[in-house]
Amino acid sequence: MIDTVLLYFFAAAALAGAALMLVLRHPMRVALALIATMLSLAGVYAMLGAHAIAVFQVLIYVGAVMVFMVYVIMLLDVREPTVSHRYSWLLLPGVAGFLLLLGILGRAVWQGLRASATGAPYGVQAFSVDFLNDYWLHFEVVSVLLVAAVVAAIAVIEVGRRGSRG
Amino acid sequence: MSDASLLNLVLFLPVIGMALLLRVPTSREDMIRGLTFWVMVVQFALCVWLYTRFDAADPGLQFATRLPWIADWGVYYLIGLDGYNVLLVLLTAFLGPLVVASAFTAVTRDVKLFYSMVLLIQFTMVGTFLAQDLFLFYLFWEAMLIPMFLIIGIWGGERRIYATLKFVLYTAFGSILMLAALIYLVVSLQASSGITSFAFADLYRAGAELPLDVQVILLAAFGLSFAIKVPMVPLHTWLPDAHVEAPTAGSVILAGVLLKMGTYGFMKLGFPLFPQATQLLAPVIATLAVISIVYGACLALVQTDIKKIIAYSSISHLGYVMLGLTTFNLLGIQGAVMQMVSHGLVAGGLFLMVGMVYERCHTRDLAAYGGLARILPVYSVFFVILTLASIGLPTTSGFTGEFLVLLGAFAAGWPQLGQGDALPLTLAVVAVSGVVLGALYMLWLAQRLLFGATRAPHQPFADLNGRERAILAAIVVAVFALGLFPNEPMHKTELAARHYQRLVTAAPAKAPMAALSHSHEGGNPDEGTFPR
Amino acid sequence: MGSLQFFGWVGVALFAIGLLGVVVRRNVLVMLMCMELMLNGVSLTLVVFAQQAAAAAATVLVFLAFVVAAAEIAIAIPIVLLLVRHKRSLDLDSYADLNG
Amino acid sequence: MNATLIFTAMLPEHILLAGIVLLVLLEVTAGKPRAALAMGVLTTAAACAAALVLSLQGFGAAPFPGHLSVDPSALLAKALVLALAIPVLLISREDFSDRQFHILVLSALYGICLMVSADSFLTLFLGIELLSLPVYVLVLLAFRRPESAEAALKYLVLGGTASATLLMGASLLFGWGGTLETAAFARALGSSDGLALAGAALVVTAFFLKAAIVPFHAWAPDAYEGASVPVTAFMATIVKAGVLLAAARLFAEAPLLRPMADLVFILPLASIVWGNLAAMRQQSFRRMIAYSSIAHAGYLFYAFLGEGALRFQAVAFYLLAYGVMNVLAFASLPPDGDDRARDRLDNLKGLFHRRPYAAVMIAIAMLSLAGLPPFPGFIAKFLIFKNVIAAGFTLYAVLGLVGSYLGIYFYLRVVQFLFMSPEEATANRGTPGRFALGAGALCLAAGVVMSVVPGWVLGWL
Amino acid sequence: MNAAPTNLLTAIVLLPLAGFLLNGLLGNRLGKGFVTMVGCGLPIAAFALAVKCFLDLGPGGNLLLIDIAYTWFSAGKESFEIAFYFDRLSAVMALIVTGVGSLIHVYSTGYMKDDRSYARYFAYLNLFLFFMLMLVLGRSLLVLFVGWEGVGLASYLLIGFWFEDPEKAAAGKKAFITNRIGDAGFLLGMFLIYTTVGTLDMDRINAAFMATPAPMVSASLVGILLFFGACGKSAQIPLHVWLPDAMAGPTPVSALIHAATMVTAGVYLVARMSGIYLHAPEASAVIAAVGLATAFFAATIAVVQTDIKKVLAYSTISQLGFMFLALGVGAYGAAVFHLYTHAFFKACLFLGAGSVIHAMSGEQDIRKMGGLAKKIPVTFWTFAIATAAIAGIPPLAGFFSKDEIVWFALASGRGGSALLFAVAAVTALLTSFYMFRLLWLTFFGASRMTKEAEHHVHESPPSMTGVLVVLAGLSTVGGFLSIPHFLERELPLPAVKEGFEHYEHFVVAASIAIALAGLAGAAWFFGSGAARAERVRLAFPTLHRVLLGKYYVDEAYQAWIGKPLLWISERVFLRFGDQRLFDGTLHALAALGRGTAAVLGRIQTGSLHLYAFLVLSGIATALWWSLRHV
Repeated sequence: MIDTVLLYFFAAAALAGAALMLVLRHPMRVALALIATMLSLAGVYAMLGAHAIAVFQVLIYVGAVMVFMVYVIMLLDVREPTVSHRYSWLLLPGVAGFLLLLGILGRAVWQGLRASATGAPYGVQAFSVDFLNDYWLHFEVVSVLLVAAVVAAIAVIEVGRRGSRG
Repeated sequence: MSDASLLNLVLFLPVIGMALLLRVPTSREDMIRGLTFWVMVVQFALCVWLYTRFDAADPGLQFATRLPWIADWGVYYLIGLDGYNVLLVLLTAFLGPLVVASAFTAVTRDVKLFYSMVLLIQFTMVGTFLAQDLFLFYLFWEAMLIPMFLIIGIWGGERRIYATLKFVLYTAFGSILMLAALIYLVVSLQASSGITSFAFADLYRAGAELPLDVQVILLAAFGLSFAIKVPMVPLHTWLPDAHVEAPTAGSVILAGVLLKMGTYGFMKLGFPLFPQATQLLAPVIATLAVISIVYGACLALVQTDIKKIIAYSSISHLGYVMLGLTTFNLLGIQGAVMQMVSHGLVAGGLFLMVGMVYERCHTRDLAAYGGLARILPVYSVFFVILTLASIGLPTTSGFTGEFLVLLGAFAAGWPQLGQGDALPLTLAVVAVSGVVLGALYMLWLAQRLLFGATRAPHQPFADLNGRERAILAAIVVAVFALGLFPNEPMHKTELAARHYQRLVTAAPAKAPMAALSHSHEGGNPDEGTFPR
Repeated sequence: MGSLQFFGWVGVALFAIGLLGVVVRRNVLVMLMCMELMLNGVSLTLVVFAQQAAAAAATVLVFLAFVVAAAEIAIAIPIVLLLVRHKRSLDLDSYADLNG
Repeated sequence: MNATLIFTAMLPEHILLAGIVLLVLLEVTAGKPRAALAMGVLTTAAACAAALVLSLQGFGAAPFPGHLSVDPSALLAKALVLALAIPVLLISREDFSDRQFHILVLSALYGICLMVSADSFLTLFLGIELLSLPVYVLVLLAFRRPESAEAALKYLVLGGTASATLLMGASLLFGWGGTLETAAFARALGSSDGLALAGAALVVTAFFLKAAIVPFHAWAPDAYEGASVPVTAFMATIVKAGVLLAAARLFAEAPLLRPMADLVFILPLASIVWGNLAAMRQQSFRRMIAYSSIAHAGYLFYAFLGEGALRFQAVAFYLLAYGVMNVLAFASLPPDGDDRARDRLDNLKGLFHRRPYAAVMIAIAMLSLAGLPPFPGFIAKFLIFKNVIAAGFTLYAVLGLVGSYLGIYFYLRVVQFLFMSPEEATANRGTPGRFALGAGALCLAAGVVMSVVPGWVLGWL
Repeated sequence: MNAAPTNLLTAIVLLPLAGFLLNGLLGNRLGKGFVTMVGCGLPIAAFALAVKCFLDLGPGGNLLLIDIAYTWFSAGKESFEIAFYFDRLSAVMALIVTGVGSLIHVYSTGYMKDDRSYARYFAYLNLFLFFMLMLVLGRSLLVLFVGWEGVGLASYLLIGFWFEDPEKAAAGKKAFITNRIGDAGFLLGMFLIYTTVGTLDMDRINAAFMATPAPMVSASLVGILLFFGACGKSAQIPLHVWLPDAMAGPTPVSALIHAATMVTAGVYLVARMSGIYLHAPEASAVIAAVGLATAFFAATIAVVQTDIKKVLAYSTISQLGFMFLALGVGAYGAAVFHLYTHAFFKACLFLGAGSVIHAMSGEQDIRKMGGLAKKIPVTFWTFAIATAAIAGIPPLAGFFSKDEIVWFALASGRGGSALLFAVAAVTALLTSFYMFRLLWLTFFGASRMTKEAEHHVHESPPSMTGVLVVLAGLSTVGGFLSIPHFLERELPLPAVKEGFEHYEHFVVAASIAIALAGLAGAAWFFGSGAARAERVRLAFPTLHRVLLGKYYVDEAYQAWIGKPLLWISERVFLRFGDQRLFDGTLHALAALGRGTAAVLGRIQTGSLHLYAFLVLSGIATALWWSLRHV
């Protein structure tokens, strides 16, 4: 009972955080809202029994990505016109498109999902076993991808150091 | 060397010539000119040889080569001579050297590129005529645009860019629809008979079996592309611009051969592929043809640019060809063929002459000229002769064509008057009036150019030199030969004409036409099984 | 446990909101975060479906999505830094030199 | 699981991986970049050769059942892409001497190899990302102009959106079919279930985004213009090829029914028209190529209207013709210190009088892209529309052809600049490097082969 | 009919052609002597051959000669042969053409002596003979048509011989165009015949129309179409306008082409096709009416003309009208008879006029002449004889032929009538009147010349006067050879309406009286310095103006045909059709494309927001489209 309540609470919180991301002015606040969303999503995962995902959510997203993000935001505290007017002129059409998308996609998903949840919870241990047994190809590839990403990031930074050749 | 391989040689000589040109340094312009010229001469010689070997009694494809090219589409490299193309190939090869020679002094910029393009277009034109496989035909048909685009666009007059883009875009539009149509045709052939083939012979059968409405659409698609090339009113407006802006060589190629592609396309593909549709639309096409005759003539009447006059006269003259093709009787068809060749010679020659005087005076404005007969006697003699040929005076090739076409049209129209359909006869009668209009504008041109008080910019200048005389003499001889002794060449095309006639009138659609044409065919319906 | 439909819907909503954010928010950093949000939405949907079908694949995909998201950010941030250095602005609308 | 099987099955990938690792090691240890180009080219060539040999042996295996399997056509696709990559690498010599470029290119190629033999969305997703992430950076790597960064960002954002969309589609398909195998997509095409259709639509949309189909095309012109010549060539040919070949594998032989068929007809048609029209008034060569590539993406997706069994051949042949000619054009583009100047179309004015051969090459490329006979572009287009009509979509084909007609003008405009316009005083006098010439020669040779003996080439595919 | 094959006819035709080629290609190099030799020698040779063929005919010899040169075109059972045909009619024509032609060639050697284009002149003249012989010897309408158009060409070239003068060149063009209009009708007639009869050989056609069942076509329709062609060639209303202008050419040309031979081609055509017209009463009626009308109106115009050659030109038109009248009433023989006599005296008149002009060093206005009789006696006498001949003073040639025509106009069983007779008589009177007026004003009375002109007056060289004498002689005795009787077999004269037989002597008397009346009138009006004529002119100014203005036919054509044609071509076809409608549409489409391109370019603002929005809406739309039926 209580966890159901929690579950819905987390979900609501996630939605709220997401909504806030759209309205808050300052990037830092937006970042905090995103972090909130992510944490609550982690909660949802945990409640749904996908503990592994919950863990990764917290570690990778909040622990790595968002920290990085916040750091950058603090790094560039440029006085921003974007803080004063945060929206592009496409606000209304964007919202219209958003509603349409949400309507159609939500409807599809709503109808696609059977009413009640089934299936056993899928724990960290099970995940790691499967992952290293059946999915080591992807594991390897991910490593290649990370290497490429690192090289890429370095390349960009070097470019930045070098400056424009043109 | 077998004749078949000779035919391939004829086709590929220009390409070989281009390869050789690449080896010649750009600075050696005379060498480039000479090389190109001799390549063309050799090609012509080979064509003459093949022409003499061409057996008028053999209805089939002669000197044919058939090699698998895109095997799983059923596309073959299939070329050969038949009655449809033998004269046109000869004409193309004949004009080749003349075009090259005419440009010796006229073209001084980018000589190498120019002659490569001339060779290239020669290749594509001969290819278009020789191709017996629809895919191959379309390939050559389209490829022709590129060299022409460059020839007009690089060596043309002031508004050359506009003209050349107009030409290419106009023509390309037609070809696009033709492409769709030909794919559909091939696909439907595959669907109906299971064989995948682009060979004309197979497609003739496929086309005839299509339901009428489909045939009409496909004929419209093919016809549009051909009618633009011909050109038939109202799809003609590219022609005057292209002609006026093009360099002399370009105009000659354009008038001499390119326009024939359209009529040839109608005769070889458009009409025989879709007989019922042709029967249905024949009145429309014939009407358009006659409109072209009169319209072109009237417009030629009010032009002040020499080239434009001749350009519009081309529209008028090719109207006769289309009229002849839609008569569906032997006279008309043969006349149409003759008119094609004749117009190629006459219009080509006239454009050459305009070029010659343009080289001397650098203007094409008729108002600037007068009385050239006094300072350029030889030139004037040639000009008058070609003028008369263009008018269709007896003993010239122009007469042969026009006479046969008009006679054919009349012969086709008269019986239908009996059935209460006055249109064909009316068309024939109106077409005859084109004879008068033709005389009107051509003599007007001749008078203002040659007669009256002598007046021309940059005079005095020299009369025609030996090269120019030789070029024109060649054309004039051909003109009179076809005017006085048309029988021999016409025999070579006769079986093709019958074949065309049989294909188109085989359909039960219009009784009178069919009946008449058979009565004129001499009642041997199934001779000539073409082309294998 | 509650109905999965709702959570699936939430996932979709997050995805849509993220996309909307990309459309409307002018601050480039905010926009990047909105992209993250999209991915989060997707992961949620995936997890929900995974719960329904109880298969490892989806979970693995979620994991991969995380990694990729991290990698993307790792590349995106330096690019943004580069831009800011040249533009002195975080305003997306000022990055419109390429157009036509 | 059999290691040798994996080794042989993924030999091209392994070769690429080896190359990447080697380059990374060198990057870490050695100081001066030397022979980076050689290594890159060699690796690619070796991988290409491996793929080709395997495919000719008719090798087929599923080292990771349900995730990755190879068959001759997949190997052929890899070979094709890798082969196209070689001339692109050769062009890059003038602009890139560093190793990073080659590392990124190789990993992108690795990604493509994964994409074209992926059986599950996991592999596919990883492949796409592995392809995309490096390219985002490649766009600004040369950084000859500040806009490069902007271009990269735009590409990245929309690319990220694309992968998110792909994931969403995958998850919906997973929700529908309970599996992440790509076969689910082919099944979903035929189904009438909402979830399935939504998932399929999202996946298709993601591919449209990657392939720059209207209205998801907007990133392409900016990215192409912002990038450097070799990278633009890379994006226009390799990336597009990878995406399309992956799509071909994804669609497999599934029959295309409505409403999906409409999706695969309307949007490509839109991009044919849009691309061809928008290209008409461009002043930047790369931007023009971008629009042309948008149009070509349209033709390529038309191929999916054709009968399933014929799709791969059509797509592959078209990509070959299109890629070869694109690279030919870029290779013949006269180099210039100033990237902007090099990119200006006006710089091509009167090129024929400066360097006739380059001009002729570019002209050939343009005319082929325009689809005029006798160049390979025509045969490729012919094949596609032939299949479409054969499949019964005659009207669609006609519309597509008319759309392609709109394109002729701007290609001819380039030819006009090359041959008919007076030279510009500011025109660059740079001489193309040997490697670029080599690349051009390769492409020209390929083009000649494809137009002289198309039947033979088609026989391979 | 037993036809004998021969090759002479081809030779006859080809001789002048050879002359043309030799003179045209080599003339300028080889000099006058050569030109004269070739230019005159070959026609004379042709004449000789013609005589030879003529002798082969006749009671002793064959009935006709046929010479099949070669097959021009054949397809299936269609076949057109180039063949020549020589019966008595062709014989008469051939002899006239070659004979008179040769004479005029000789005359020309003197007349054109000083012209710088001597060779070109003779080349053209020979070319004309070549085509003319094709015309009269051709067996099929096709060959005839070749000659028909060819002589048109020759006359075009010769009228415009002095092409520096735009007037002359324009006159040549006018002649050609007008002929072309007639030829269009001719062509249609030919087509109709071929379509219905299946051959173009004229003997076969005649036979076909004689035979029963007749061809499935109205003979009158065919007849009128052919006659329209004849109108063009023989300058009958409404196509007569070109002939007066054609006087721009050298005078011998006017004599040969525009008097003796070419213009009579129409008459020959109708006579040759008599097989059709015998069954085409309507057509015959039309011919008679047109011919008579032409004769009358031309005569009226001739009365007031002051240019010596113009007078002769209109008299030619008028005389041709007489011939057509004869044809119209079925008196083909009479027509040919008049053609034959007319060839002599009209050639003589023209050449005489040429001699006068020669003497007057180019002056052609008879008001500036007078009193030439003593200065150039030979010219005067020959001219006088010819005048008398055309006026119909017995026993000169003109009398017999014209009398025949007038008689049949009254009495022919094929549409002769009192009305025709009356008008013909009046016309004859006018003829005699204006001819003698011409004679008077030119040769009698006081000289109205300027002094130095008078000083230059001199008799022409013997090469010219000799020819004049010969022709005058022919005009005198020519009438005694009764052509109608000679042609009886080919062209039987029509039966006389019963009850009219005994009017014959009355008609003879009438025509003599008319001729003398004309003479008297001319003498009375112009004998005393033309004062009386002047008074008459002032009495009827309008009439005089109309006559001087030739009834303003040219102006009418210009206003009602020429101008509208140009207007339509310029305004409707060129400005509206080509420029606005067709090109306009194209340019509009092009502009549309460019406009769209601009719009698309403007959409690509570079704003990532917009791009993302496009993606968003794209995704949404795609989803909506694919899910709308679920």
